[in-house]
Amino acid sequence: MSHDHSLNPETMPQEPEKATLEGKNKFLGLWFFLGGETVLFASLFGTYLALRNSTAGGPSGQDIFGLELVFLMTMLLLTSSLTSVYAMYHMKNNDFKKMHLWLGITAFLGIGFLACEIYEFYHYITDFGFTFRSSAFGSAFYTLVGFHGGHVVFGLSWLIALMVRNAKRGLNLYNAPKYYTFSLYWHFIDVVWVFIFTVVYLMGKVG
Amino acid sequence: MSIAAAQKKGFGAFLWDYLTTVDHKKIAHLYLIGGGFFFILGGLEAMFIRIQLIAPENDFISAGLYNEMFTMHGTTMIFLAAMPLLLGLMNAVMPLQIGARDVAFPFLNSLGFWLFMFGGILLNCSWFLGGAPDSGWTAYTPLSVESPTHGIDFYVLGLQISGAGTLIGGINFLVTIVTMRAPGMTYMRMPLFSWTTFVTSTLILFAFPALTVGLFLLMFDRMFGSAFFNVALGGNSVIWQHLFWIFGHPEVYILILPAFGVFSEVIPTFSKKRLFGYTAMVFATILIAFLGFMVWAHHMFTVGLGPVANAIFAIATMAIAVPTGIKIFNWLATMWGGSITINSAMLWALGFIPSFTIGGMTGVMLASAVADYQYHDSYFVVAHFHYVIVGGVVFGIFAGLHYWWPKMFGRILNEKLGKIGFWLFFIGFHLTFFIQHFLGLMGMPRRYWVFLEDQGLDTGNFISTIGTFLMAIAATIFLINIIYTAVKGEKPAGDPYDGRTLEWAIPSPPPYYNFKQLPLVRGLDPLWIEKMDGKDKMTPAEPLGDVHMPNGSILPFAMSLGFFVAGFGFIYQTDHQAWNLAIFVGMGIALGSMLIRSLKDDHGYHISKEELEREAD
Amino acid sequence: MTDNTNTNSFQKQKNKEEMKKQLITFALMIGFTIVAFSIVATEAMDKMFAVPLLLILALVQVGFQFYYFMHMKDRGHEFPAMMIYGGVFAALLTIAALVAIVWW
Amino acid sequence: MKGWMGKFKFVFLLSFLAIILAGCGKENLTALVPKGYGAESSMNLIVLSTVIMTFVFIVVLSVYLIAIVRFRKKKGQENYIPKQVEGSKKLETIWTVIPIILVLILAVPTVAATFDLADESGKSDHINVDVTGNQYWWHFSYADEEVQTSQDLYIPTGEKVYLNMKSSDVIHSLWVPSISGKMDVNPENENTMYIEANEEGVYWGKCAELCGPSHSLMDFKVIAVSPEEYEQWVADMQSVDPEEEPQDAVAQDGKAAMEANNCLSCHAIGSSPNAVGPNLTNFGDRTKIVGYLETNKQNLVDWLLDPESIKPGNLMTGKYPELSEEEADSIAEYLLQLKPSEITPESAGN
Ligand code: HEA
Ligand code: HEA
Ligand SMILES: [Cu+2]
Repeated sequence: MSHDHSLNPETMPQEPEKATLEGKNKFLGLWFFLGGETVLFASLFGTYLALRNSTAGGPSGQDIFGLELVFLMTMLLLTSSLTSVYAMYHMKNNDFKKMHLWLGITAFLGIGFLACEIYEFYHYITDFGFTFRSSAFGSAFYTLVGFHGGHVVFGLSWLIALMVRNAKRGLNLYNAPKYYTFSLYWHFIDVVWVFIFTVVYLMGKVG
Repeated sequence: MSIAAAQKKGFGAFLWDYLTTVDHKKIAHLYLIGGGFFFILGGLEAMFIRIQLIAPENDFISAGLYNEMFTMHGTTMIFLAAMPLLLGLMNAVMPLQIGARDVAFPFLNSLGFWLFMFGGILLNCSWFLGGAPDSGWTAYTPLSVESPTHGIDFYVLGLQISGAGTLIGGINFLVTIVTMRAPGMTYMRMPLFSWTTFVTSTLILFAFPALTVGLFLLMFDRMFGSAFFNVALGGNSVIWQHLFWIFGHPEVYILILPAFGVFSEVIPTFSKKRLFGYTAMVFATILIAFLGFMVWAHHMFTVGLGPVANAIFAIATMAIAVPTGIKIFNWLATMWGGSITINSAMLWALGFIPSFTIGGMTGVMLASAVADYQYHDSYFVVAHFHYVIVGGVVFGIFAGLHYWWPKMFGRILNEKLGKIGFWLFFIGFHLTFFIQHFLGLMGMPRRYWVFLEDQGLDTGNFISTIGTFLMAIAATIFLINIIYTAVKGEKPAGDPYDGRTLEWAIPSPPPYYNFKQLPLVRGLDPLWIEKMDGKDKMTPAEPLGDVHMPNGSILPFAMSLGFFVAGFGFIYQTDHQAWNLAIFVGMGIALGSMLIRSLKDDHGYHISKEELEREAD
Repeated sequence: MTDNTNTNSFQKQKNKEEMKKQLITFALMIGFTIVAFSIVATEAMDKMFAVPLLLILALVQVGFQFYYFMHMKDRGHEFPAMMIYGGVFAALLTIAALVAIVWW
Repeated sequence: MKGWMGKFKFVFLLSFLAIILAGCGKENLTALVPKGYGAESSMNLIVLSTVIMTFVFIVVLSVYLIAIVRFRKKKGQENYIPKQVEGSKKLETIWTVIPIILVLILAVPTVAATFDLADESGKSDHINVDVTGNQYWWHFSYADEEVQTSQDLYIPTGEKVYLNMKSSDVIHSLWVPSISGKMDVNPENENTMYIEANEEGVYWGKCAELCGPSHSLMDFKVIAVSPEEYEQWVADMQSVDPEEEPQDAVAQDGKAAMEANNCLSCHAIGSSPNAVGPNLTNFGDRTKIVGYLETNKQNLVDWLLDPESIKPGNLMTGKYPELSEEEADSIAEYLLQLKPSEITPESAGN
């Protein structure tokens, strides 16, 4: 392969993210990492499920969870998943501007999600006195949801760094895999959230 | 960097070279040095243990120190000695075996090593800072939550950091094997050591996250007042046990499978026969890994999980005897009808077979739940796992080191010293651990600082301690051998053992780009096939061309250093707010390095065709 | 990298079709989410039925994410699929252990 | 289960006997000479599995030795290249199937025994003892009989005794090798295990789960006496009057000193369930004091003056004012006189 990694509409490979060996490696590496993350979150979910009734006299999930906010958060995150799909669509069509536009929207939605989550925690702590130390349930709840939130923060930082770095240089075979792996990671965060809203909030509300 | 730069340099440059290297062969050296250092440390701890137990009611070391001793012995040996030594062998050999120029992520490879190293150093700093962890390598809660010194905090952060390194290493190997095999190297032509590397990496990928979570929970309980294991607030200490063993049992197969891989290389080579039942060996490896995830509760038979769980896990555990048996018998069948050369590498492999079989068999005995009510937490268990770990893993490491030493360092280890060392170690090993089966059954629990007088345990313990000294002498002889070899060792040809796999097709030690031209693989044991066709070299699969190489980088070192510093911050912030500063500084260094890495493009460099042509073969 | 200008417009077309599928996927996911939330919000269902149903809805939705959004259905995703299923296998064991056996 | 295993057992009992005769193992401690139901149950499986493993090992070792001897490279064979055998369906099937069969032979009785030992159906018809594990001592409470004791557990022979076990701090594990296998004593829930001793005797019990620096000193005894003696012991224990003044002056001083130093805020004498520290009702009858030291006055005085040097990390250190030599001496005198029952470890033939 030549040293020139740049990409123009004429010579665009079908899958720019996997066109180079480095790209293919990154692609697989991230997928494998997600396999490990599955177990990581499973351990957290398992811990949460084991401790979800251990409220030690403090508030239970049924007492405090409010569905409206969670619904809003879910919509934000699901939509951000779609917008990152759009971004990848434009990457395949080699339309860098549109790709960045959709990624920008993704970041925006992600930040919205995060803001809601921070508000939610704040609300539990101040209005219900429900903290990380209240009970085993509290510890497990904040740890599980917090780990997810941490992943969102990390994903956002990654995305912003990528966008800032590449704003002026456009798409090429060197950075295409980076964008693509980010999108995979972002979808995975969404996957985890689907289980969180189901297992923690909805099942918590049902009792 | 060009080839000319690889000439003799000053010590500073040499050190800088190793600090920044991303070459898998040099990283392998680093792993071997790091792992070897911790092996000696763990071995010395073992000697303290055994000296304390040489006589009843001995007071060579105090009760608290004894607990620290075996905790650190177990932790060090498993996480900081055995695993890194195996990762070292994998790094040195696997890319060569599959005909690759490097691993998939050279940068991450280096990061993995430095994280391990700094994690290990962090853990061992506890010795000098108020006390090492003292709740066993299993750190069962709530004992570990209540442990008053910072020891457990060092345990948590040390393992967290080095565990991250291991995980990175695992993913790296997986991707390397998937994408970077030489042309013609199908999965079913891959040497068994590469196969076991692959399967082991999968185990790492799925097992370590459970430990990560467990360590986080423990850390939160100890440092931030959460209540996972606090019974008063509804916590449950058995969660820790599950998380630990969901990791812990696969971990023991993470240790043994690469050793199986080593034997699957050594035995065919020195029997001059291809591995008997190759396909079965591959599937047995996968089956062991698969079953390995479904048996963890055999460490918890006495926890009170109830008869249903105990029965299920007992049967699942016993099932592992079957694929392991397939392996043992295939090795025997490989030797059968062969032409066996017994040198020191082969001796370790031959010593392994009966020793490991005993250990595996006592494993199956342990799996019989009701019998385990007697064995559990007694010296019978200690005997079992040293038989599999020392008789399997440590023997495997020694076999691998003797076998690949010429490939890695360009010198052949001295045979005479090798053989003396083997026999001393072998005798010492059985002397130390065989008697422990009976000690356990005679009523000696493990993790006992003293055993009492007049309980019939004196002779057994005495013999056991004597054996340890033989092992220590043997280990020292091996160290002498290394030094002797470095000074006077004989320089090997590329293929000193009439080898069968690709690593023997290139010079010893290999040039930093490994293969000038990627070889064309025509079957299992590719080099052997070519030799049988009367050629002494692999057929190249590509014309000579430019070779792309990654640049070295100090960032992995810096990043790991950052986490190391932050680790201290986390540990001591419970004492004083000011330590939060260390967290910020450390994380700043680490995240800053990450940012530099992602913002600065690094395209590597190329060795030109002309330069390659100038190089002799 | 055999493809170049000739296949380009064809490729674009294909991408577009793919995108349409993604949109349908998205609509379904939103639909499932709304169903899930309404089950709980309206308390329309007994706990016995609600919980399994919620879990099934979540699983299908996650399947969509993996297979459509993350392209696991496409060629060249054999290893990703294998590793995700490996992870799911270990994950299920872990969850089963912590849910069922901790409180034995 | 027992019937068909009997044959194996006989042969192997002989070999184990040989080992025991060779001085391996202290009676009443070793698991190799089972004296109770649980230990026998385990022993059956230990013997069965040993038989299987011996068989496997002999096969492996024979093939191994023959291979090394027969196929070692001989002089003049330097260039000999053996036939490159790929494998053999037949052989590989054999060494897959035979281990499966062997494993099944072990698995079936294992499962049977597991369910047998977990059987709690007759629990309410038998003696129940609530066991509490503490750093580093054991408390035994006979709830129905309203008897409290620590360190020495009295049980009748030939009868199931259900132990309902819970920990007050970290995890412990109760193990009396010659009568029964072990079970963990957890802080968050109660574990139940039954033990049954076949013969009278004093059996050594140990803590088998790491619980801190003095884990290895957390010994206790199970004292199995005849059912009649057991009844007698219970009656004697029930009739203890904690207020009773001792006979001699020194002991009276000791009692007063204990009151003065608040010893009884942690320890109880009599049937009070207060068990922050070990119950002292029958202290004078204990086989050992603090778990492992010979019962004599000197040892007890040493303990009272400096417990830390005797059991590192114990929870009594620092909980009471420093005692003078005389105080310690008189307390020791008093405690060693607490012998409420005729039934002592000696009654169990010790
Ligand atoms: C390399 C490490 C390693 C390996 C390979 C193994 C292998 C096995 N282990 Fe071991 N084990 C440990 C390391 C290892 N173990 C450690 C470290 C602990 C203690 C941890 C702690 O508590 O600190 C432990 C503890 C442990 C326990 C818990 C004991 C207790 O705490 O009470 C059990 C119980 O079932 C067990 C079982 C087994 C079994 C069945 C195997 C099997 O994989 C063995 C299979 C092999 C064979 C059986 C031999 C070859 C087969 C044949 C020749 C075929 C024919 C054989 C038959 C039909 C039997 N192990
Ligand atoms: C890879 C794993 C591994 C290895 C290799 C070993 C190796 C050894 N181990 Fe152990 N061990 C464990 C893993 C391992 N161990 C674990 C996990 C535990 C459980 C811990 C716990 O309960 O939490 C344990 C526990 C354990 C115990 C039980 C402690 C107790 O329960 O109270 C004992 C006691 O005999 C013991 C002994 C030994 C001995 C004698 C060796 C020997 O084989 C060591 C031989 C090596 C040497 C002796 C090296 C000496 C080197 C030199 C002397 C070089 C000279 C130095 C210079 C020139 C500078 N180990
Ligand atoms: Cu295990």
